[in-house]
Amino acid sequence: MMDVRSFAVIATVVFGIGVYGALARRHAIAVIIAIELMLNAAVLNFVSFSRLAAPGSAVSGQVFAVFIITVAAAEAIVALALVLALHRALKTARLDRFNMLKW
Amino acid sequence: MGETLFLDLKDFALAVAAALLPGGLLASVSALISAGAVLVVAPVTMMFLTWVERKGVGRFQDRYGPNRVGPFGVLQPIADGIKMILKEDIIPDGSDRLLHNIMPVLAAAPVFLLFLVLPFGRGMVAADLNVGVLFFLCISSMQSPMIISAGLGARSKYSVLGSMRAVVQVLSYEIPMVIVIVAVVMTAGSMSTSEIVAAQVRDGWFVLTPWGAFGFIVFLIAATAEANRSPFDMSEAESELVAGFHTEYSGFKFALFQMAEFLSAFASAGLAATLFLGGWQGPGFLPSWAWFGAKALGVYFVLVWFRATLPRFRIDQLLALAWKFLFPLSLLVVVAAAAWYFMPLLPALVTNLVLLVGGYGLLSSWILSEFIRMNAPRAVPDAR
Amino acid sequence: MLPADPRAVIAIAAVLAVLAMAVPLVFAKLVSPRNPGREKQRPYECGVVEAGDSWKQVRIQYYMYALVFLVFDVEVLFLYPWAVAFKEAGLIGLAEMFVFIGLLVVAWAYALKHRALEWE
Amino acid sequence: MPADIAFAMLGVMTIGGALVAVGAGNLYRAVLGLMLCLVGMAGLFLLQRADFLAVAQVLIYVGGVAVLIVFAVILTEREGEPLAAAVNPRMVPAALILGAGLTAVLVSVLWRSTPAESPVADVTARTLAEALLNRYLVPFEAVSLLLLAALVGALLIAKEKES
Amino acid sequence: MFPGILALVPALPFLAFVVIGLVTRPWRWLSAGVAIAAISVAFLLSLGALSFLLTAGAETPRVVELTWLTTSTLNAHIGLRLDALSGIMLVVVTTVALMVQIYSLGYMSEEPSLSRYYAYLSLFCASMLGLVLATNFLQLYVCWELVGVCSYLLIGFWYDRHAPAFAAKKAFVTTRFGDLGFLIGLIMICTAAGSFDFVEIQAKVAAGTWTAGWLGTVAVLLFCGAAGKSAQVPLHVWLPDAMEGPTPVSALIHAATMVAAGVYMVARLFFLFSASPDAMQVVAVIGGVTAIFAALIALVQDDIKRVLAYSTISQLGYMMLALGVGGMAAGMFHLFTHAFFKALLFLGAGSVIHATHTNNMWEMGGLRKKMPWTFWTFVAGSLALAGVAPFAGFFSKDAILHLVMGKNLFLFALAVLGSLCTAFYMTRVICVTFLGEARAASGHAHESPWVMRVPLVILAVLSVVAGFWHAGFERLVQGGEAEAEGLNLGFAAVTQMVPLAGILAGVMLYVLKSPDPDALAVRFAPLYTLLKRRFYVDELYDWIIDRIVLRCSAGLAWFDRHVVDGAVNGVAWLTQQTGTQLRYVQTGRVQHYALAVFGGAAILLAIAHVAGAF
Repeated sequence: MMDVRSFAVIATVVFGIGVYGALARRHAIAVIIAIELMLNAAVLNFVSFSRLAAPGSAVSGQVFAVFIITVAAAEAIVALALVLALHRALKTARLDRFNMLKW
Repeated sequence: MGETLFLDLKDFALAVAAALLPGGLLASVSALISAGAVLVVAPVTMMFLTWVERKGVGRFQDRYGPNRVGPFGVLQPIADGIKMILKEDIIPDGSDRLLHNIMPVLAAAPVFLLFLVLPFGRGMVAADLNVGVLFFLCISSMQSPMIISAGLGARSKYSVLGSMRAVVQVLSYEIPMVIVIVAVVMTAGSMSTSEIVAAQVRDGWFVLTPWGAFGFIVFLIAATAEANRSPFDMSEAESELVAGFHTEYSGFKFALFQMAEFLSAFASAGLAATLFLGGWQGPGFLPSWAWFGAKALGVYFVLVWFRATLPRFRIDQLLALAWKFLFPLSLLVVVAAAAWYFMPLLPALVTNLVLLVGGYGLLSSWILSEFIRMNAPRAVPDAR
Repeated sequence: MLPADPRAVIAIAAVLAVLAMAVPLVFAKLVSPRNPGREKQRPYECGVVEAGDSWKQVRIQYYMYALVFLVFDVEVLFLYPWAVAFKEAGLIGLAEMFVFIGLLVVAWAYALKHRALEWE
Repeated sequence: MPADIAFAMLGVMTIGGALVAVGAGNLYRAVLGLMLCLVGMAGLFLLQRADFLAVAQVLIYVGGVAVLIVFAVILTEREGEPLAAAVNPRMVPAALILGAGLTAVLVSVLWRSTPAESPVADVTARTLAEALLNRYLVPFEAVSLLLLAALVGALLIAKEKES
Repeated sequence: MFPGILALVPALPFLAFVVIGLVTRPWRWLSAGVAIAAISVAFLLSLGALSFLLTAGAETPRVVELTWLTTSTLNAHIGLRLDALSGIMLVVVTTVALMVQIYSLGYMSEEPSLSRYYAYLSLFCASMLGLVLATNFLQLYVCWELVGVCSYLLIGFWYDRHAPAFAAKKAFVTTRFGDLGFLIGLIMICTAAGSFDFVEIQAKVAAGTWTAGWLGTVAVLLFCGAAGKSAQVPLHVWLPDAMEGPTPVSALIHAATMVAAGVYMVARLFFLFSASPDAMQVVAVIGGVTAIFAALIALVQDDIKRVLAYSTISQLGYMMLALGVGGMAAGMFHLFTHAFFKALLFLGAGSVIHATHTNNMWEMGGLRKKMPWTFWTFVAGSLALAGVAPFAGFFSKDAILHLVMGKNLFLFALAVLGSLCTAFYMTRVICVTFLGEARAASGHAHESPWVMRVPLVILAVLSVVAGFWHAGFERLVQGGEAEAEGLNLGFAAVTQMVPLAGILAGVMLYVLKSPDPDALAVRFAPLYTLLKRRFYVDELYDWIIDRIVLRCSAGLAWFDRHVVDGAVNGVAWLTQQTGTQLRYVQTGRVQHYALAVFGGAAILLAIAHVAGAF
């Protein structure tokens, strides 16, 4: 039961949930949480599939996973800073208020 | 003499289990025993610690400390425990009931996992992970979101402010601690605690090396701050912050937070002993686990000593100390450790002294000037 | 006596720890008296009547600290594998690390200069 | 057998945490859900003998990102704005279809594939270090640069402009 | 020896043109001198060439060739071909050119840009001589066009005035129509033959490589060019208007040489025409019709030069008729004689105009006593033209009539009627301008200076003498087998009646006025106006242009503006519209963009799934 496919399935489900969250949630930070979920699903996929890799290169799967974690952290930092700045400017954190780029 | 006491106990228990249960489960049974042993030892030590703490602080302040309940007040902790259980659990209205109930459990539970990686004695480590030290750090870093969520559970702005300040303090002191541990891992060559101790058995205690000494000092300061204790416990002592984030928790929930605090402090003390004081390594007349106990208690006593003597830091002084003093110093410790390894003894000694003493001098003078600047009379900052 | 698999120990310890906390809590809830009163329910204001639940605009400073912590936390995470392989990596590894730490120090200096770490 | 139980528990924990993270109206509960999901993921990594990653995941995500998110939520919480209006009703159907659709297709594909699993040596911190310092040196240095950039950017954006 | 020198004949006038153009432009008389010197040397050389031909025999054409342009498929040469035809034409062109240039000294004396005049004349002579000596189609065509250009320049010499400019344009455009046919024919024959050279093509035609029908079309196409240049019926409209140019020019170009180029071309390509009977038939019919048509119009013209112009068209019609019925020698002989007496008549008219400063005959009158030289030379020319016995015209016209009688009775009748009209309108001109009482313009008329009279006298002598050389001419042109049929005196006597009748009618009408011409004009009003308005040909062309050509171009313009431009603007409008519509996709909401991203990914996934990728 514990083979790669089941891990990949969990990752996909989490990814799907992340997609739903990113699209449906109204609050900016809820969307950021959803994006973190998606990134994490990717990390899980990397780790579970790195076991299938050729003997020598199993490590690159995990290296990539570490890099994704760092990128996700950096992304979270900047995204939240943006949300705070927008909040200070527009007095709200609701995504549908951020439509300054409207046609 | 009692060297392998606990190991023999475990084998005995295993033998009994093997007889009773089918073969397949043996591995998980042994895991169960190790985990169970740790989870039993932890609360016992917690109670003993509260006694040591209160007696110690009492003695420092030239008073007796608890001595009514049992000889020398030894049963005082049990009394406290029972009191906590019987106290009413008040949940303020407007607070998030779900958060208010589960937060104490989530805050206290990880602390027990800290003890899994500490090597109590020769061969007596519950979970010998090869990323042991990092495991310890990640579990201790897991506490900060729990603290802030606990504070949010109470929905009162003081508890939230208190928890945020506590978290900021914990975060600020975590970086120097983590960097100093890097130095230890570098020299030991592995992250697993048992190998670190083995390395110290081979090359002598790290605290005796110049970088080790400074590392130990940094680690100690950071550990006290991590546990929100003594000079750094402003988050629950300041007048307007009342009891910090666990103001709104009463009854057993409060007990859980107290337990978490004491145990994490003791775990840090244990880690300090493992990393810098050679863990269970000691001359033969005492069993290895006894040595570990003695060292851990010794470090813990120092923490109590801090608590009894040092006055409380203000939040801005405290953070300035972390970011302007400890952080650079820990980097210097790492550099010194690297130099220590690469250079032969004498030049290594010289460079280490120059690096560390020089660094220490510079940083403390910088911090001094910062404090003077901060305390200079100016408009009272509002309490945001 | 075979040492138990550390991962199993952690798993079991985690479950046990949560139980060890939850069970007494539930027990305490059953045992402890329960008579909620208006006064007791009010969040404790050290005697002063609570001045409204409004949130004061909490300053951005808190976010700065968390932000800087996260950046250094990630950088230190990368320090650990190097530390483990410090002895094998030799001087080249050290040089690579110095570059890494150098950039880390630059980040720290920037944060300091822009008074992100100042409590005010 | 015990591993399967652990896998099931962790699986439930992860997916449950994800659902809470996305579904919860109250953002604080959402962050808790996220933490639960992340810890579950760490558990899954441990199951796959990827210790360093599990520890890294917890250390950075739970210890750092979650705290950051909570701080951001506190800082942006406003009196008037009820958190309850969490979901944008117009987007829900589309999001549901997309999320569920993507998952369904991918899962069906995964289910039909039969990857051959080869026993692979454990990736310890040492092998990871060796890879990082030799083969992946450039990304390794780039990470530090990335974080510097992120720090500078975030500070500039978040800092109140002293006008 | 001979061919090399021959190259000088066309080269000298060309050299004169260059020298006048670049060097002696500011000095009028110097330029005139250079031009006349060049043409006189050329004249002497031509005489030498002719005598060489007469002595050494003209059977084998001497050819000198210079490769001008070689491409992978064709190689073009510039060459000189001396045989009977070119020999005669050389003499004709150079003599008339010399006479005209000498005459111009007097006629154009007050003209400020005299050097420009002489430059054009020299260029014309050079190109005409080049055309005559051409060995291949390419050189023929190049010179053909050069001659056209020179005629344009000379007709429009007084370019500041509207009439000459318009006439020059009209001449050029009309001849272009003809040249179009000529070019197409040229291309067809040359590509088919794979070479420009007459000799090769002649050999191929003789070898019968092409069908008569195909050759017929080529011949007719080539004849279009000739018709254009020699002002045959459909394309004759430009010649009467070309009279706007200075009279010496008319004399040289529109009487003797250029217009004869068409006839010479047909003669040079006679092997081609004779190969297809229906082509010959076309040439003959066109020639005949032109003859009678132009003659009728000439009856009622008032302007002395226009009468002569229509007379030229009519005589050219005769030459084409002669060639059409196969009499290459007769046609060429008529061209030979016609060049002299028509040049004489034009120069005579020129001196009359020079004296009276008007073109209209009815303003002149009674010039007999005032300008005796001009009068007598003019009478000699007219008699030659009418074909009265001893004069040159009689021999050449009689030969033609004799030939046509044998071939086609209807055309013979036309020819006879034509010669009757010729005689009548010439006597009309003489009576109106010279006899009778002096009218307004001839008050202060006086005889023209000797420099104009000398050429008149020389040409008069030639008009009289040229006729007698007809046998030698025929032997030269036909080569060897001279018809030796000589002059059929009986037939000649009969045909002599026609011109005499014409002259008699002319004298009765205009001297004795027994049936008063004006009364006649009134009685036959419709016929008279029809002739006066030149059969409304110009009006017909205008109508064609206005109704058909402009109407189609208007349609095409509409099509271009609406359909072509419409399409282009349509595309621009389309892009602009899609742009504005697509703008609304940018809602500014990040989640809409995320929806698009994931939607796209899902679609791609679905496609890949359907396509069986996994």
